[in-house]
Amino acid sequence: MISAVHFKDFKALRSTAVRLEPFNLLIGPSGSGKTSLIEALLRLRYLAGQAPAPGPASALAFLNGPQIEFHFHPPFENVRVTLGCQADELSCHRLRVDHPPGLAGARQWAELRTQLHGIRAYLLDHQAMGAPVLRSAGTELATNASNLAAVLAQRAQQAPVAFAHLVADFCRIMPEFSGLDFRGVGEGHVELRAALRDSPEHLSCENLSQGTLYLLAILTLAHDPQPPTLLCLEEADRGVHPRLLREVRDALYRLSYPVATETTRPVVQVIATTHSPYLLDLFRDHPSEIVLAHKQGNAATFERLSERPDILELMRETNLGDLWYSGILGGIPGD
Amino acid sequence: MISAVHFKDFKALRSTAVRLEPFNLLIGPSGSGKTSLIEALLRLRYLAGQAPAPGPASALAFLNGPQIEFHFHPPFENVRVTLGCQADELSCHRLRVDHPPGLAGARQWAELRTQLHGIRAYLLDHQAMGAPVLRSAGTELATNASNLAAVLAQRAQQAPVAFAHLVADFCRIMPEFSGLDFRGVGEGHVELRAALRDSPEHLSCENLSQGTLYLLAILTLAHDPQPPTLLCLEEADRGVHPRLLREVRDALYRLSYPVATETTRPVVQVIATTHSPYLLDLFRDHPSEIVLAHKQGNAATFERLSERPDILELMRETNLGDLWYSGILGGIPGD
Amino acid sequence: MRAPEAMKLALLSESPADEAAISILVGYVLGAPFTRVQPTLRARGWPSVEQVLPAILRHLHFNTEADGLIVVVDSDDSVVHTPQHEAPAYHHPGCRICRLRTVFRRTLKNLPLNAAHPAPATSAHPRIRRERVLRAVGLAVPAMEAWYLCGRDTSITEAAWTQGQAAGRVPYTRSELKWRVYGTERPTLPHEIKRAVQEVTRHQGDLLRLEHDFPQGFGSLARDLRSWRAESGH
Amino acid sequence: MRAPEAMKLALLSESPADEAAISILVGYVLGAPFTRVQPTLRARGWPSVEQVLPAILRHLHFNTEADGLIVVVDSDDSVVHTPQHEAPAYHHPGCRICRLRTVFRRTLKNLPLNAAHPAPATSAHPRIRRERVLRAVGLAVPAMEAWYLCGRDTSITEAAWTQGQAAGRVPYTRSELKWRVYGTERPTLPHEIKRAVQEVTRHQGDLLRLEHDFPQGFGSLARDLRSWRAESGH
Repeated sequence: MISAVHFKDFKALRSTAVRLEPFNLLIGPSGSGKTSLIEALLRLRYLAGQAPAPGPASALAFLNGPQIEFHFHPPFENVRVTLGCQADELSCHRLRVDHPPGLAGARQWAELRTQLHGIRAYLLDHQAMGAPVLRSAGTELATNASNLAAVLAQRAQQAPVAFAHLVADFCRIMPEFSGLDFRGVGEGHVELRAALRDSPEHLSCENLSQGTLYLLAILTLAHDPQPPTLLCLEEADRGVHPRLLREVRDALYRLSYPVATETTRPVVQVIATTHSPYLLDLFRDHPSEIVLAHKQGNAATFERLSERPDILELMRETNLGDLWYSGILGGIPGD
Repeated sequence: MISAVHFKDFKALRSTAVRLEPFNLLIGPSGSGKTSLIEALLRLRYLAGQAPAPGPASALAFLNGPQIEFHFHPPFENVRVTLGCQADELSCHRLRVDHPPGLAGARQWAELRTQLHGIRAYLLDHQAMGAPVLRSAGTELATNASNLAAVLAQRAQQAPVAFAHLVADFCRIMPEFSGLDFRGVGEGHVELRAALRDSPEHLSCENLSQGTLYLLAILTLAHDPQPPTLLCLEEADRGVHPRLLREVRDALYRLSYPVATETTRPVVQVIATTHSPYLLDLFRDHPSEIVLAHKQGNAATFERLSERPDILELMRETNLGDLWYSGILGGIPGD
Repeated sequence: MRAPEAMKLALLSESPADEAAISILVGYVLGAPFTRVQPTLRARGWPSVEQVLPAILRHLHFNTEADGLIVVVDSDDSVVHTPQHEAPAYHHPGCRICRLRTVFRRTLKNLPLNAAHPAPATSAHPRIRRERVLRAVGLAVPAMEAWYLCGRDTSITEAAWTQGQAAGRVPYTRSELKWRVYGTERPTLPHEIKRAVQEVTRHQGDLLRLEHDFPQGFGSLARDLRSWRAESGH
Repeated sequence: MRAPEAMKLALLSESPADEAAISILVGYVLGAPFTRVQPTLRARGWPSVEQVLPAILRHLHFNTEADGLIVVVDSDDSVVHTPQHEAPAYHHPGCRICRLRTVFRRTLKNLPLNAAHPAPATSAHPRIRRERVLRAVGLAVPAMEAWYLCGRDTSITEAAWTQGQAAGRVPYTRSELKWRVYGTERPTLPHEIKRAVQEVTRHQGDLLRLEHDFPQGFGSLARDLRSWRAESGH
């Protein structure tokens, strides 16, 4: 959906741009703009949802402060959306839309707005996932996945095939379990439970280990029958054993490259962040999917790993994670 | 303080024991008992705080279900505390204390109880840390560090030297900052801000990057003038760039080995968990500080890395993290 | 007379999919069932294979009953093993087979031989019936997917690859091989395993083709494994 | 006549503390100020040094103006370099200096020489005044802390260590050295840097002692660096 984002004076992102692929893994030190990119996308979603669709002529006299410009993939390649604010404002709250003239242009923007409404960002929190939750809270996974039990309970009823795929995937990765089920608890709440394979026991959600919950939440996103249009996942490796990072990668690829899993699902653009060199390793075959966030002093810039002409040579005898750690790729804290 | 914990039928910990050092790093797959150990310690704290101190003769007829037995370092080496419950109970709520007879024994237990009251466990959450917080909430860092701003504001006033050390450490590790300050916000709330070095700007807490907040919370624990007696930190590497993991290690060592930092502070026993091979690497010189949690089917056991007689040989030409990943140390998910 | 015990083998690879395929091929070469030593060995990628191998060999030697260790890696863009590399004392620093063999040789040389007549087993010291952990090293040129396509596409061979390397224009890329095998460059692990098993199972009972098309990378592996049969009397 | 430009050097080590100490010692040997190429290079530990070195050399060669790369690693329990290792074409597989030199040689051999009269600089192609990145390799036996104690404790020398190794009883452990230098086995990074700088600064103006007590590990480094002065005309 989004082909590129250009930043001017937005927090540490003074003057930089990032081209976006279907899948993007962001790495870099603290304060290098990884989270700022995600914030910008959420702001875009919010403002695009608020604004009445302006005609091409309505381009309001634009502000002098921070600006973030969004470019889009076909069929929206002729639409530009710019967020802006005055230098002393805390967050952008102006939106400028440039689209082709006439009814066709207006229709394009209307359609794009619908898509922008589907942007979602997640930062999973296993503590939030552990508790029973109101059954009615299950329409869409919350930002921290706190309503995981309700979402899965609803999916089990309304999309049993998608749910069955999720359960099969979960039990394959965590072979100690043989299934998931749900138990009603006081006042319309629902609790998620996992059945142990070699025992009649069930583990309630609060007794599931952290790693199990993180994986379950990621699979819930990956098998969503009505996924977002663009999904951001911060700290994608959170709580996951290094040997299971491949499963995290696969689950996210499932969203960006649906053909890979032989299903007919819409493409979801994914932006994930990580600090794990072992997760980074797994993108060796696709350096174009890695975005390095560099920081010089208080200013940050983005660079796509594939923009380095020598990257294939550099990777010859070294893991990508160790190469990053060595410093020659950038994306490391300053001294 | 605690020298060993023995488990019988407690969740996945069917029959295993773990000896505890001043510092302990736990690694292992999901469901291998890392979090169960921390839960057991928190339960010990709670029940030791509740129970009236029983005399040695009061040993109640003990239960047949799960049991967790705690052993202690001198001067409490003759005290044993056992948690127990019936097989169908969800968590342990019986406490048995065996201590030497007479007044001296009772005094020992009373003193130990005070120490057990100082057990704390943390799982940091940068989202919780970002918001302004009630200034009066600052006595002790909350489990997820949500009251970070209040704790630091109070420390700046009541323990200015300790606060100055913390700030110096923070600005050394994150050289883009030159200091911390506080701003009162509506209705008795306080907001933490960090001053940028090369700019008159301040970043408010909600604008600090995730990694910066995690590091700040860890430094807040490490420089606590009145630290816990035992501190558990789950996912110690959370949000931290691999090149800064050494700082996380140093901060935690500061608690367990106060001499290392030339201060006169009480020893804090530390139990940290991680999935980061790069953090593990940093304990190469101290294999006795690593505890591997192994999982076979639904049963889990603990093993200290130094109990492997060949560990020094195995580490000769390999990073500890890659050795763990290879599988020969155990502590990996089953197939 | 009792049937001989199944051999106990360990396998080091970069992914569970490679492992599944190699395990099947090893069974075909040995012509006999074997058991796998636990836990599963894994390396982060080629550079780590070489790095962890000494520790793995030491571990297998002292702490397990493993009779042999099988290591198969992708060649990627590295130098492909040739018959010239087999000359005594020859070692090509760019060839991964040469490098792995060197690590085996150096590491095993420094480990004590087990007695020919082992002591009875105790729980601490498993009964070990071999003197040394046996070696089997293979090289997938340029990647395991080339082996999976063997018999389907005659243009995919070690010779085609090495000639391409020499000419400075490789005949196919790793990505292309992945497309051919998986229908995508980003297969999920189960899909990768399923396809790997499907394809290598075609070679059951007849490894000639694979050995003909991949004489060095697969051939070395097969020759190492066959030498075990002789040594172990299986 | 303009004063010659300061050399531009890159330094690969395992920690910022090592880096601080080595940087000072390099200045003493060169007898001239130099500038450091950014960003800071770092390896995860010995096994990674060898692994990332080719990529680092390539990067320095093509993308930076670095005149030379300095690599210093701890020997730990590995074989210590000896004058015998200096024989032409000799390579001891257990010696980290031999191994690092081999990586330098192999990697640099495969990189094109820069023209003797470099083209004017552009932003994409920095003006590069050297043909190849120069090599300086050192080995701290058994760890940097031994260098820090040089001149304070005459029993801590390369010879004492290698004799101990040969006899199967090393004269001191890494932990003991750490205790001696830092007063703890678990120094914080600032404390480690402070002590490292304090100790190596003692050698200012007189490196003879360090070179005498650590003739291979430090001596190799110093000899490499002195050869640069000759080559670069500084």
